[in-house]
Amino acid sequence: MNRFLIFFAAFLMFFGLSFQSRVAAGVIKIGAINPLTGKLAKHGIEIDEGIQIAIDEFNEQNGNSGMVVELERRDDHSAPDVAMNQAEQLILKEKVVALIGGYVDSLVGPVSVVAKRNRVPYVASASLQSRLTQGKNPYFFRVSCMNGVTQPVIEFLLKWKNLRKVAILHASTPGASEFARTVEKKLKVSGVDVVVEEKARAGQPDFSPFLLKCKARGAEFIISAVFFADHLVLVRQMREMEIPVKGYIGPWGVAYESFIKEMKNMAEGLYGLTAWLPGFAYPGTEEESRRFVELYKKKFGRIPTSTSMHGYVSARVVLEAVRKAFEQGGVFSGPDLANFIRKTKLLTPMGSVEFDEKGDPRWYKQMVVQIRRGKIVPVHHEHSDAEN
Amino acid sequence: MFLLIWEFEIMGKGDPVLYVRKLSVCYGRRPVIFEVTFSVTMGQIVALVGPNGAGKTSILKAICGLIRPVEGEIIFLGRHVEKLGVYDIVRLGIVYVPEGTSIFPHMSVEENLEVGAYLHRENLSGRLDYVYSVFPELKDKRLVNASALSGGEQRMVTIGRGLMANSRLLLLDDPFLGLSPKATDRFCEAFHILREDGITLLVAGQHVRRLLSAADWAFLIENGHITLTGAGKDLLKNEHLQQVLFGKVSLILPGLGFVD
Amino acid sequence: MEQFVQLFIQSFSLGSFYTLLALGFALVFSVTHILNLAHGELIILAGYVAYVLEQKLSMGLWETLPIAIAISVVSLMVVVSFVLHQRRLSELHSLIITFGIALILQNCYLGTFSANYRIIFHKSRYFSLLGGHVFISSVQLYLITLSLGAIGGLYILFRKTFIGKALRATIQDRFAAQMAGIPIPRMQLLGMVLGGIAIGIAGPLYARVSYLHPAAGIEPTIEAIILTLFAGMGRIRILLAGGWLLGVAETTTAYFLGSQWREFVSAMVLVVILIFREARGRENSV
Amino acid sequence: MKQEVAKATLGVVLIIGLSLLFMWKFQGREDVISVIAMAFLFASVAFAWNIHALSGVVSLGHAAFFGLGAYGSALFAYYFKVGSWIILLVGGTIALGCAVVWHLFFEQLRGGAYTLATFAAAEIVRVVVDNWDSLTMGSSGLTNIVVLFSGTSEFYLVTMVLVIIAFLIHWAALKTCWGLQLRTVREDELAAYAIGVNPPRVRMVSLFVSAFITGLCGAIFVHRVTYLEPSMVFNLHISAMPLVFSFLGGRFTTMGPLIGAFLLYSVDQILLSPFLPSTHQAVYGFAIVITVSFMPNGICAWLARIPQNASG
Repeated sequence: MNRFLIFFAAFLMFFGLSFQSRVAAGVIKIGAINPLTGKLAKHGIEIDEGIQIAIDEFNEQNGNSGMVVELERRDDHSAPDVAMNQAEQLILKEKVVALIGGYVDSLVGPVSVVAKRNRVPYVASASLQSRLTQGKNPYFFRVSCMNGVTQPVIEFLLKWKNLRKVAILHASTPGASEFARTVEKKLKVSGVDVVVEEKARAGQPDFSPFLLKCKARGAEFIISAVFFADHLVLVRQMREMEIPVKGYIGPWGVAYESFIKEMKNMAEGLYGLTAWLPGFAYPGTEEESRRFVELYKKKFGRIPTSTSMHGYVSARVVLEAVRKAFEQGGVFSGPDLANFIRKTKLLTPMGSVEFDEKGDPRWYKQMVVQIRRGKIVPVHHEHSDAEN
Repeated sequence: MFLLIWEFEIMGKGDPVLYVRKLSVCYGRRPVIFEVTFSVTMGQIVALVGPNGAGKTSILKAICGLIRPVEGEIIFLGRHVEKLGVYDIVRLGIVYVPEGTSIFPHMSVEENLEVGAYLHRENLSGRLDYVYSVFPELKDKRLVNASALSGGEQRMVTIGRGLMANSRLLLLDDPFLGLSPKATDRFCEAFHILREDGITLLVAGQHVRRLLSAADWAFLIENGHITLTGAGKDLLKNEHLQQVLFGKVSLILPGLGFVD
Repeated sequence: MEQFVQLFIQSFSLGSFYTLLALGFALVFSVTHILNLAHGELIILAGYVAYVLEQKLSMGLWETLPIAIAISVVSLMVVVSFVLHQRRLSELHSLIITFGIALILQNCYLGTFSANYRIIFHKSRYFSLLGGHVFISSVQLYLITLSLGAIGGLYILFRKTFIGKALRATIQDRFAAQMAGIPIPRMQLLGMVLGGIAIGIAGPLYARVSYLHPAAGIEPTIEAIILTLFAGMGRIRILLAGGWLLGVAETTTAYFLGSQWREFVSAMVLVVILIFREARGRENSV
Repeated sequence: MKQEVAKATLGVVLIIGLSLLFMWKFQGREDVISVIAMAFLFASVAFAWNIHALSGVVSLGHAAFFGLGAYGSALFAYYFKVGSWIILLVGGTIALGCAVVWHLFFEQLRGGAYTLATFAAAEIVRVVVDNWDSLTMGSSGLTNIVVLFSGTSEFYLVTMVLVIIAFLIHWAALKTCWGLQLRTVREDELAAYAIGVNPPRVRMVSLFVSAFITGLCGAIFVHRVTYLEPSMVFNLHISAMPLVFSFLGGRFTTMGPLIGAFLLYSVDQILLSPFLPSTHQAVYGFAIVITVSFMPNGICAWLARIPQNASG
């Protein structure tokens, strides 16, 4: 029994001691929650790094005005309960004024509930599902949305000459399912046959039955709304089995330097979607884009991806609101910050950012790119004429 | 002085192949064998009889290294073996054949036997022939899966496997368990053949009459002590033994006086 | 028609892939009774080793295999001996402790190899069959021949050599094997070496068929557990049959019903076979 | 027996006392309260899992119960527009229904075969839920699920009551007559028959109780998280977690699963994550390895100094 009592006392002391939060005066804290370990770690880390760059940049620019922003980073293990716990901890213990980050809807959704409960604004970096913003949550914003992904894909496909039959494969996640459903509906309306429509669990080792079916039913185009890793397997098998399709488009996971690096010439000719590229920024933001790439390269030793840019932009939105709050007296209450965010008008390398009443971005739109000779080249986008 | 006489008394005639002195064994903290001393003479069949739970199996397991004794010496052909592991003891020539069946079910009879020769692989076919000569039944079934054999045959395989290991002392734990009288006769016969070939057998078991009539020398074990020693047939006539094992003679129950 | 032949080839190469993934796990489990949850992580390690060799020294599959095998054998031995030296050891204990080891390993990979997905890029050669309508790639051929070779090699070892028979005896009844003078630690060592070789073969192929990622180990581990428990202790040939069965079941389901029903049918097949086997086992034992 | 009842009462008093102490100490720190509440929830799952495991079989499919509980109550609330606590019971009942099917099919299985079958069964349930779009919304998931608990403190108190109930049933599964029956079944089924215990029935009852509690936990979980998709609840992590918690806490001690869940979950969430955002998983792994190495019977058994070779 002695052992038990000692343990018990130590336990209570441990808990008692460890809860002194340390907020230095004049420091504004912002919390970021991303999957830093586990299956989604690649993209989580990319977002996290983009956010870090935004914070560094902000502190450098505003250092002399006495405004210092500190970033608190947390891992959500890709588990919703953990994401909630960490969000709550950031708000209540670390006293952060806003939350950013998040990859995949199942992790963003729960965090947005916590944000609402504690009246702290949350700007999600990568979240698509439409239903997520319909719960009338005035504290939830996101810099991406479903429309910005489906529209360019549909426009691109409809411009394609004589496209009759397409095949759709999507991951069994909410975002990918909604994407597939929307695209399918629109294509059918426009007279394009969807000959194969399938869903696959992420992390499957074999896609050959799907590919054989595409071949048998004469699909001309494959729309594959799966994740980065699944593209690696799927594309490789498609090339090996010489499936006769005219094109392959992956809304996420294809337009990445690392994808080309791994797939080498197998990636040739694939289409992807991206909101931003290191050498291809929204008109008027070339300077900012260049600076971002440089800072990123200096800090992390590699070229940033579009996902990092999402992180960067979401952080920029919050930082802009923080700046406004600072200028107006330095009170960082949640409702005020949320108001500032709602009125955001920001030009970023990803395009201009404004939010509608639901918290969705008004102008978010990705562009279709193609991999040509190992380079990612835009093929269909709104502002291409301005660029060339 | 007394001890010396006693020790002399419990030893059989001839050269001892195994000498156990003051052996004590515990399970956890519970002692089960108390300072047992005995010896086994070369080329004999020695029986270890006693009621259930008297400690027969514990003694056998201690000799073959499966249980480490708390105290005492075990000397096999002049070598102390009480601190050796099972593997080394098998290598020296002591093989324990456990109670029930202990075969490799998904291997053929011949493979079962071969595996027994793991430590002495020379002259494999010669020794296989020897086992088949002792147990000719096995020869016909040498390619059959061991799990398809009858209980008696499985036990033959187990003993045969012990013979393959070049054993000089076989420790058999209840070899007649569950066998028909006919099969038991068959095993007794085999034991005598083995004895003729110079293999010593230490047999523990419940089938007291059969064992004692087959054995050259025997011990009675009660509650972890050796209480009787003598030639097998003499022991069979002993009144104390009959009282303990068959309950023929009147019992003394504490508090009740004499009861028939 | 060609479609189905092609489907068949795909099923068998997938099944062979599963078997290769499971082989190391099954060997270790049979001989040492350790459920090694860090199995997938060791396969990933072998994959990363092959990846680094391929990137830095541009080595091919056959050149990387010996090195991957050597590293797998050593790392498997470290893990398994650590578990074997626990004060108390049951299958559940080993399950939990290797789960902890797997977490540690995943984090090490995250630090060493970053969270990027990696594959070994291979220029496959193709072999056309049936008048050019059916293809088989070199990787598929490697998968099928290596799994057949590994199973065949193990079969010969188990049936024809003395040490293999001793190993089989150890798997079937450890106590009886001890009585027959077989040194159990040495047999466990042998089991680890064989398991390590299997993992070393599976790793570089895994990097060619699937992809490497610090957290990717869970998939091969699950596949290995399924096949091993399905086949039972030490039944190496059933492992191959089970792998093929799963491969065929998954591929045909995905073709005829759609990829979303893939796990459903393989899980169904497993459950049905388990129940039937149990029922038959009861009948036999009565 | 009287002594055991006294111990159980002490345990309940201890849980309530400590919970209230925490609530008082961490007033305004809802994050801590909510982590502890989650730990209570997962401790209840661990208790439930162990109640079943005490009958001698290891299940790796409790995610099926957890997920069905979550889906059952969320969908019931959605279709019938019910927002009262009854829906929690609906979740538990649906999990119980799944357990009935399990019992019918897996009754004969033991050991590795049972573990594998339960794992596969959970996979079957996942795929069905994932593909039954018209009923469950499939992989699109459910959003904006009814919030049953008005605040964190309410959630905390609900999980506290839940964990006390689970604790008491778990205690009964170890110490009462039912516990003895379970023990005979797990150690020797034939012997159990011989002394008049009916192993299939004992095993069935333990499975049903376990499934119901797990389903209840899933329902409570989903009404806290308010978001649901198949891979969130039907995953190996949910199935394996109770195993790890009860094992590390001590499988044959009345408090074991609770202590395991409490230490592993809350310490990881409250203490490790803030300081080591990207390496806390490795520390977690080390903690598991070290605990199993030095306390092979679990923390609780080590604390109570139960000798290390007593497994029963």
